[in-house]
Amino acid sequence: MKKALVSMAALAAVLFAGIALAQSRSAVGEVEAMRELMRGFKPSGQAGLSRLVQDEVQQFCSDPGWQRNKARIAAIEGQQLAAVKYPADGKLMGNWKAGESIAQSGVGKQFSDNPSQPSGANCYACHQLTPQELSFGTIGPSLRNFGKTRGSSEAIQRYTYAKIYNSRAYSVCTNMPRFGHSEILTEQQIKDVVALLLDPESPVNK
Amino acid sequence: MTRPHKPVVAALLFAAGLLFGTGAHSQDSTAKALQEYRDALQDGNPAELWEIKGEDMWQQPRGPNKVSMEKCDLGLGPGVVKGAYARLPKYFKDTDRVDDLESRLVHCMVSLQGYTRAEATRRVFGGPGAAADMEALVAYVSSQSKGVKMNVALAHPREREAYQMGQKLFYYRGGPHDFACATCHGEDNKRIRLQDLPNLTSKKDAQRAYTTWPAYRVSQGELRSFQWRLYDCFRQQRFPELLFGSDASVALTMFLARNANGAAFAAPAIKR
Amino acid sequence: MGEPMRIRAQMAGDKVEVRVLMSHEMETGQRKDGGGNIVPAWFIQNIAVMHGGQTVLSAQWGPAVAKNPFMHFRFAGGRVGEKVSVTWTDNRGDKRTDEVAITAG
Amino acid sequence: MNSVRREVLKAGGGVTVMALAVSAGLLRPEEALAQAAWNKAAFETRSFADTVKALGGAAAVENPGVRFASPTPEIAENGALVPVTVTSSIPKTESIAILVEKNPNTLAANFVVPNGTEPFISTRVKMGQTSDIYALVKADGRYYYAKKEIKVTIGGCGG
Repeated sequence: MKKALVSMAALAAVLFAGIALAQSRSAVGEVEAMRELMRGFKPSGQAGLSRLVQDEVQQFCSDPGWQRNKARIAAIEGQQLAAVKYPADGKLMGNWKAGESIAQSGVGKQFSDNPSQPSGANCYACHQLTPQELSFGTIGPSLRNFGKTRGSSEAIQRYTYAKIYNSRAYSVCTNMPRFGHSEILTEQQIKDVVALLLDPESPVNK
Repeated sequence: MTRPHKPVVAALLFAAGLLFGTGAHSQDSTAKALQEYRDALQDGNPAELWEIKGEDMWQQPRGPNKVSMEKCDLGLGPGVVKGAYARLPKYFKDTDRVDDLESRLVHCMVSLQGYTRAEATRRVFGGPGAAADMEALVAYVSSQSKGVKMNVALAHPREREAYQMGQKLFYYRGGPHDFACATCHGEDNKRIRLQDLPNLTSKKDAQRAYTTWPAYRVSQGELRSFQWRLYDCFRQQRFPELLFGSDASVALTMFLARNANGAAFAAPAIKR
Repeated sequence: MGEPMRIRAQMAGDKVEVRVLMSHEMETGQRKDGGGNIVPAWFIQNIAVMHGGQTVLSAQWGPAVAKNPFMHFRFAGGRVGEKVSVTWTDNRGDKRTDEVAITAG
Repeated sequence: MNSVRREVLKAGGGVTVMALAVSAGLLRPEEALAQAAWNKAAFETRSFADTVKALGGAAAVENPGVRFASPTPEIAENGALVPVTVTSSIPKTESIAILVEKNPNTLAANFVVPNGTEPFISTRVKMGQTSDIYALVKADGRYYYAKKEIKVTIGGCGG
């Protein structure tokens, strides 16, 4: 209980400090109200209250009018791209079969999930990929023939890796999670998903 | 559009008709068949089992004070149940807050029946073999608004504030996945896997979505309240746990309920 | 004991139209719980619907009848105000009877 | 339980004893029915033919007098809840059973339809996967059936 109070105070401080800089009084009031509202959540399983503390990008993209701020968009995308960590061994493509099972799995990071189990990427929730999987979502574009149409050059591999690692590097307020940046997937898992998309042997490209 | 060469999963063959379409005809017939399935469930919705249990619970003297809920004011005066759900959430003077149905029921269980808040909220969502009293009460009260037009007011300043905060929460991105409600519910004609997603920023979808909760969820065999709907959305959003009846939950409900104004309430419904 | 059933018995022409919803888990005995253990089978086995001392429908069920079972049928010879009762027993020996009066169509 | 009733049950629970008990007013009729032996063997069968046998028939023939009526869907969005409606126009229909070929056990339900009750039943079953379902009617001692495939997009027997 004490711990919860402390983290609540920390959360309040962060939320407040983050936005109070040079804002109008009414905006401060709004921040205050939002902070109050966040008391409506409690930590559960692996999901602590720190998850409610927004980073700069989340905060920017929570404003439905974000598209108007062209300068910020370019600046944030640049920052996000600069922070992408590529694999130290220089290899960007893993195993497409492992990538397929990662793409299928929707578990991970929910308070109901076992944190010792690896997270999935849940690609099929939003994207079409292989022709065999008919149960796919349409929130994101179809990735069918992703590698077939783009090839698998070093540049394409780097782009694909970075896009999965941090999609905001290319589209600041995309719906897609930042799988590397937010530590949802491991480096090896991202390589495997890159292979699912780019390997000529992958059913995505057949 | 591509055609599937070898649909390996026979069970999904027809569902696939929705996506690939072996022609407009098959698309239409699949959609029609699924609609027939959904229609077939309407007669004999197990939600009625929760409704009769909830009605009984409403009328029976319960709690340390051994009184019924029949003096509970859901906004239309003590004991008035008919049409009450279609006007909630609303501001209540006695609690000095905006309440939705569930938080109001907790208030009545505490103030009338003498339960502690902890007792009243001990089991708010049912699980296998253990239905929740709260969901039965919700089923009963909401069923008494069937056919009533949604009419949620923004008359009191606190109601307007709740709506605005609910709207902010709807667009609030957070957690490891950067998800907001709007991530999945902000555009027309989107699906997650094969599941259609309502665009809660459009009037038509918002109306249809809100007026069909609470619902009997076939996959869980449970009657699910709107509080449960929000709780489970935030779980999948990778947020911490939404507290039952919290200001956040009521504000978001206010935003969604108000956007459904004008549509006839049609729940408890049944959903796959 | 079980939870109350929802029974509707309504005149439709010269017949009585009966709809029954029962509250029951109808566990198949094949499902696993969160801990990976099989949940034992638990389901309604026998049903009897009575009117005026006569059986108007009886049934035997296995666990493949859906959770919170529903059935709908019609019988002749009933009148408004007369009682229709439904009784189920399950494989644990639990039992429940509920009764309603026939309503006008 | 009262002592008279206990004695009756002790006496064996056979059909004849039950019938006597009912006519003597010792048991309420629905109690007698609820005691009717559940046909364990029939509910453990794994094929259409075996179910027919376990129910006491030799064979069943397809007959247009047995029909799946609305609501019985072509596709079930969730196999946990599949509406099935059966009617029979065969004279002297005595019972209507519903069978799901690919379920772990074939027989789902068997309804006994006495005189005066319409040979019509609507209920809901579980289906683990896309499968043929059968409506099996017993009429004047013989067995007749209708068959229909129902496609299931989510199975209803898993966790």
